[in-house]
Amino acid sequence: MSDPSRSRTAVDPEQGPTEKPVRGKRMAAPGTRTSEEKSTRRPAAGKADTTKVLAVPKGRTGAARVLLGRDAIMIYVLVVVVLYASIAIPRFASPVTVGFLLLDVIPTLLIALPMTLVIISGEIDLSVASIAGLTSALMGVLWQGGMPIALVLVICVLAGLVAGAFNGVLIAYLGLPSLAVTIGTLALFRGLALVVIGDNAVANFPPGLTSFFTSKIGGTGIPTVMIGVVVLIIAFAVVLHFTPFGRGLFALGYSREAATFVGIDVARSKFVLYLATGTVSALAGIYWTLRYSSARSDNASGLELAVIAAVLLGGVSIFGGKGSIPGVLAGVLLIGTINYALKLDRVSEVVLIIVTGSLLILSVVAPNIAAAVQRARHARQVRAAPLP
Amino acid sequence: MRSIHSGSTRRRAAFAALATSAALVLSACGGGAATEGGGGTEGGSGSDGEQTITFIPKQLNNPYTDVVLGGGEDGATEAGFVSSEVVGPLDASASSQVSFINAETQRGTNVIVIAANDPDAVGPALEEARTAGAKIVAFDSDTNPDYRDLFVSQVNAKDVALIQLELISEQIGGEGEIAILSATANATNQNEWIKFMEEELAANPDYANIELVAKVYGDDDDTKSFQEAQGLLQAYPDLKGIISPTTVGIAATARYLSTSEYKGKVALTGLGLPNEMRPFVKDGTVSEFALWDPAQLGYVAAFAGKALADGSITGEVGDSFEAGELGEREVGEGGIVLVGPPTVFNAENIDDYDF
Amino acid sequence: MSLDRTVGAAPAHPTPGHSRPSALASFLRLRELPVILALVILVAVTAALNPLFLSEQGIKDLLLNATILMILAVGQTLVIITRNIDLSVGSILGLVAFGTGSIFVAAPNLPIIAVFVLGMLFGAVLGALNGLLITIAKVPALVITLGTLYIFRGINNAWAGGTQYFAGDRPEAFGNLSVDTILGFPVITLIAVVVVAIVAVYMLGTRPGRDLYAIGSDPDAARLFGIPVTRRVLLAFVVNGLLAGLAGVLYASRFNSVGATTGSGLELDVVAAAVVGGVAIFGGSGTVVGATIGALLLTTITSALTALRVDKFWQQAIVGILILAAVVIDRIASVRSARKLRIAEARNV
Amino acid sequence: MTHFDGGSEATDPTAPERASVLSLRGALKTFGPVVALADGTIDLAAGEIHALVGENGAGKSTLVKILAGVHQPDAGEFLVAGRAVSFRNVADSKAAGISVIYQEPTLFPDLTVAENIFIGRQPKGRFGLISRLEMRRRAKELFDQLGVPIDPDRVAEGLSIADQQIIEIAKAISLDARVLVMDEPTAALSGVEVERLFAVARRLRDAGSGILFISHRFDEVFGLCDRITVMRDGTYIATHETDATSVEAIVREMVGRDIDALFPKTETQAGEVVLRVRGLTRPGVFHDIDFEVRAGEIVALSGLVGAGRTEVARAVFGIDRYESGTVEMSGRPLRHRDPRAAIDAGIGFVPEDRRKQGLVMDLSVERNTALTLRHSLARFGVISARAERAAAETWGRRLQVKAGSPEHAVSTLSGGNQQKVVLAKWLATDPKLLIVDEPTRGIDVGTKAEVHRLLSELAGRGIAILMISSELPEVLGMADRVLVMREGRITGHLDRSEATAETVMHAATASLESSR
Repeated sequence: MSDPSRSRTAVDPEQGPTEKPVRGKRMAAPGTRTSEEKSTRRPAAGKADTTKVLAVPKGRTGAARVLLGRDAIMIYVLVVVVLYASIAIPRFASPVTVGFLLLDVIPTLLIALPMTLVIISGEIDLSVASIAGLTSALMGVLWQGGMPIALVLVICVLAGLVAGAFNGVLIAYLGLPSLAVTIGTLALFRGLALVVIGDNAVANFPPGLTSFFTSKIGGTGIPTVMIGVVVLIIAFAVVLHFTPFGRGLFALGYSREAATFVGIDVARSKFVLYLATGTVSALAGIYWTLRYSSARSDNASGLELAVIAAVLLGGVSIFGGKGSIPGVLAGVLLIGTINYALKLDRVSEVVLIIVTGSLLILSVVAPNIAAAVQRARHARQVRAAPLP
Repeated sequence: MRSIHSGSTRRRAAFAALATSAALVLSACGGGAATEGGGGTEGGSGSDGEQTITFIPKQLNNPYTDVVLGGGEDGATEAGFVSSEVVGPLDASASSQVSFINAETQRGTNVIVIAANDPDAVGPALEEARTAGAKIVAFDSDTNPDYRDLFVSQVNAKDVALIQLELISEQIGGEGEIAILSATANATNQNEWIKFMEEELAANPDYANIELVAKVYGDDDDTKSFQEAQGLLQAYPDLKGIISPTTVGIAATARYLSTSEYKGKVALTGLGLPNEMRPFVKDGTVSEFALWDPAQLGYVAAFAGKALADGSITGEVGDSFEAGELGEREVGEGGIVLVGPPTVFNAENIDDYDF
Repeated sequence: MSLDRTVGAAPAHPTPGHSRPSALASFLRLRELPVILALVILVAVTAALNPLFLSEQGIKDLLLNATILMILAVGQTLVIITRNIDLSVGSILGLVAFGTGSIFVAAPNLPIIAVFVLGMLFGAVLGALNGLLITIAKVPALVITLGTLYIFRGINNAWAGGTQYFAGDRPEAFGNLSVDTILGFPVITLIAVVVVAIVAVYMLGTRPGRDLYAIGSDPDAARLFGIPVTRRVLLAFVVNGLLAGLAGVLYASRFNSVGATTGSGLELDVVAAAVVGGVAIFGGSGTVVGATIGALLLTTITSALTALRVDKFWQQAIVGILILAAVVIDRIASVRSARKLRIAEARNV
Repeated sequence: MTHFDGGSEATDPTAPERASVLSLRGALKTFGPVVALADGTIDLAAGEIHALVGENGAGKSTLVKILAGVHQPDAGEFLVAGRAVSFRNVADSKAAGISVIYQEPTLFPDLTVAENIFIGRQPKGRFGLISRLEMRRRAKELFDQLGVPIDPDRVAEGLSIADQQIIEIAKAISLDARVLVMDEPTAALSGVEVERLFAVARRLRDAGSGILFISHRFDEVFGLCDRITVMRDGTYIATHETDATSVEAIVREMVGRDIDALFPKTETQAGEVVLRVRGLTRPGVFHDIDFEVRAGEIVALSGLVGAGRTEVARAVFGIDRYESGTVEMSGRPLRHRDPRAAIDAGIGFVPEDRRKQGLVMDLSVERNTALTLRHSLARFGVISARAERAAAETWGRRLQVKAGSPEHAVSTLSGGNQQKVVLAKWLATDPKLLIVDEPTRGIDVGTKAEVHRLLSELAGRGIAILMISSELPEVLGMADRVLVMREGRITGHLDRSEATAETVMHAATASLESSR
């Protein structure tokens, strides 16, 4: 989905908003990325008077940046929703909620982490849920075949790695469009899951292990496995936001060509990302299998769209280049919270579907509307002010 | 919200828009809760007379399920539950019922009646619900026996299997190839019936000339069942009959047969809803099929739940309880409560039934 | 630089004028060639092993199975060619199918043709909703239609609840559309073929049709060029909705029940059919005929595997491999033509 | 390669009163608070080639877009063939007979050449459907008329820029355009291609079209155009008959001041060999490339566009592959296809396309600057935002980058400042060798001089510089040595003393002329 020729011509103050045609095919996700959209970026303020030589350290760093940035919107929305649910829905504000809610969102949460990186780099992976399903199927068959559980787990993670590598080779090294490839592997991996386990379900996993996956840390209600999940979250956040590799991903998402020129190995970066989605999807598959103590070929099916919805809701741009782990975390938890709150309130799942869809649309439409309002206001000001 | 909205930057405006909408959406949902959810608030105590029951079917929006739940609602009211609810997923996947069980556990529901999509996947969640004091009644499709107090079964599994075999044998004249088109491959009840059918085919000399050539699964999905039926007929040109022990499967197969050259040539029987099967019986595609009264299933399950919650039974073999107008029921081997014998429907009697 | 499709990428001098390609050569260059070959081979092999596969009933079933996916793939192709995507088609189909059932129950005597018109209009309205959100709010189609996928499905669930309408609720003549044949072709398949033909001619032989290709090829240039991009993209979505509506009505004709979950999960099959049929996922090239054949191939595989008694568990995996093969073949073709070009230009310098 | 004979060179600049085909007066265009065009004025006569010159940001592009119907002026008078017009969109402009050819033509890569010419007005045949045969025939006719062998049936994808421009011109001819606007058409063309383009332009002029020609290259402006209009800061300055003015006068009007030293190259002593390239070959692209660059030396890689200059540089830097040969930095062989290794070995690369290759336009100034430093800034693999900012500011200050804030996206900067950011990010790596590809393309005269001064200063500090440039004066003014490439081979190796316009051009084109 990234393309060397894709650089977004934005506003050049000396030339006005350039609508110079960008040549060639931008392999952005299907969608109309129009010149209007580009010009939603605010025109730079008048040139000679406000620009200055970079000198005074100005601007925000660290926490302030996170809390004031665009990504923060979702965090605030999440806080509002949690507060509202705690007040309006009886029993919502309890550790029990935390436990059940987290158990429900862990698979989405896990896969959303590498998915965030993939989408920021300008690609997409639709095969994640199928990889989880394949892992689950494999786990069932191997365990039933009498293999020690530790070995089963290792093989399953390796299987995820291999599945990811398969995607990675096709996309990163053969340069095929990720949307098409992963639609293919979505079917392929799910198909392989069926081939592996067929119609069977395997349930008799070691009780110690399955109960560990639903156990809670003391009275907090927080599932024990969250410890591992948190470690992963921190790892992905650090990688994305504070490492050279992460920096490279943002650059890659904006402009593949420019990324190449600063020594970013585009193919290898993407390959690594697909390894990560494969591996983490395998972890999600293992979690799914053990939490529900049921290994089946259809486990986690359809999860890919839920993950992508949550990631986009978390402020990641489908075109790549924009997004953050805290935002995505908020996006995942937001959907999870609404989901659980509605269930607790016995509101039909129908409502949940509609809410999810509406939020998704709103999360992309709202900034554009806000920008349009902004532009209109600007235009009024300009017209009102006497021209130089 | 106001103060945020008064901010002038674009990003704040965007945030406000999102936050407002999210709040609106939620208040809409909350509104719904305020009207009907009141019962839930006080229903958690579980003390005498204040008991609540919740049905969790395999999936919502399924006609068969609706009939079952209709009986359940009636039973719950008659049995004296203060509130009876139906919650459930829109898709019949193994894991989708779990968070509903969790939410009900947290609400303190006294009796959870469940038709399990997967006998094991719901296990840990049901365990937790029991720990929290809920009684678990499985109906329609059993869970692993460890996780429930009772299973209210349609009928004796073996009876269901045998009656379907009898019907098909009669329709194909006692010999030839037959196939089974089932629901999902993991469906507990269907698999049990199929097992009994296979055993009976092997053991009963009356069926010596009948050969079961294939088992396929339509996943209780109309389209998929339709295509599976089609594939069966193509792959097995000598096929004489199909047994479909699931309401979706038999209807879809009947639809395919009635629209193809196989109509009248290939026999079809199984378990179906009279309302769904009526046109196919009338046009001759299907001559006879069977089913129990699904409403009774829900009805008995509600009374069983009540008896459990009251502590009048524990689910032991030999326990018995009063099931309203259906009279006394006894808990049998394996904690199973039987509802009643299946009815055979044909052109003569089908108009007498409306479900 | 593997994805570099920039027009100006080649540091080239004018290429020598090629002589007019022969009919054979242009046939061999067809993007649809691989999928046609695959279909022919598949049918031939299957028929050789199981003659019943090409019996009258067998062919009828093959065509009937493909009909609905074919119509959806045609609509999807229009949208994909403009560099968009519509993931909500399955939900649109479901809503219209249930709507069709409801119409027949509410007004049993309504002429069938009126039901078709209503269903297609309903679909067109839903498609227009997608199109308007995308073109006016200027938001990526993937996100919007993922959203409406959920919303439309939610509405379907809320509307239908546990209600399902069965074949018996509809007039026999309506159901017979997917039973009766003309010259061995089922009526609804003929409807699909007519649709494909009309859309194919439109895409190939009219200016608005060509505009769609131009838009997908380079949306910014198209706008700069004065092509009414917004209107054309909206048109593509409306037509896609209309066709999904038609598919919904036909679904109600062919299958037994319509309800809350009708058509769920179809969207990826539809996109897969288009991709297998040689439609470039990022717009600008591909034909509706290709997508139609792609749809036919995908549904035929399912039937063929069953007819061959191949373990049905392999079906999905094989579909996946097909999609990947289509993408790889497309890539190889474009790499080869690029290499030929480079060599030609190197000689020419 | 078809070669036009130059068309009629003998235009009569003193020809009396030509009929005005297009006249724009006092056009105003604002974008939010930015005034892009304060007084857009141009008067184009039938049968003339009229140059529009001005520094970047002078408002030329905005003016062109008003003519094209892309932008609507907020105020001003706009006449076409004497009638007042107001274009709502591009289609209106086209209908009025105005064709615009952009620097990078706007063809649709997936459509055929013929369809690209006729899109939106394809000839119709039976049943009101498009007739492909007719379309192909007409396209062929146009190309025959222009004397270029382009296959109308091939898809536009992969065509050279020159061919794309020819197709745009064919389109303009088929539209019977009265006005042809060419926005920096030669920026990406080689000498031969430029000549061919000019020949076509002259022919159209002689046929009575009015041609507006926008260029930064004075030799072209003076060689081709009949009149010159100068703009500065969004405002019309003056229009001159070409014969009655001079380069110096025009430059003065453009800049509003005199520029003393355009190419302030100071003599330096060449040091150790930094870069050594031996036998570098990629069949069909470049062959047996041998050269070296020493510390403190500026080596220009000259030649026509398409001669393989950029390709060689990209191969050296590891962006593109090569089949055989070696690249050594400071005596150590450099890994093939590994830009990271090249950067680690001390190479910096300022690419030709600032927007697509040099910068990540939506990323902030500081992130862009620190992008090359991302590995060295990391401690235990983690980057500190503070260190990143510090580095960005150090270099931003040193290069006098003018930006609102280091957090602003580079897309908000002017072209010249953007180029400075590109330079800053490479200088921040403390390179031993800096490859600069068309370092002053598309930036204004003032910044251009600044860049030249900077390059010279860097060389003075001992950095080896490999410069690719299509501007002969830049090559001759800046380089210590000139390597000339032709058809993928080095055909000339000239010292500063030997390098003249003639020797360089000869090496660049000799065989092209003789082989025909």
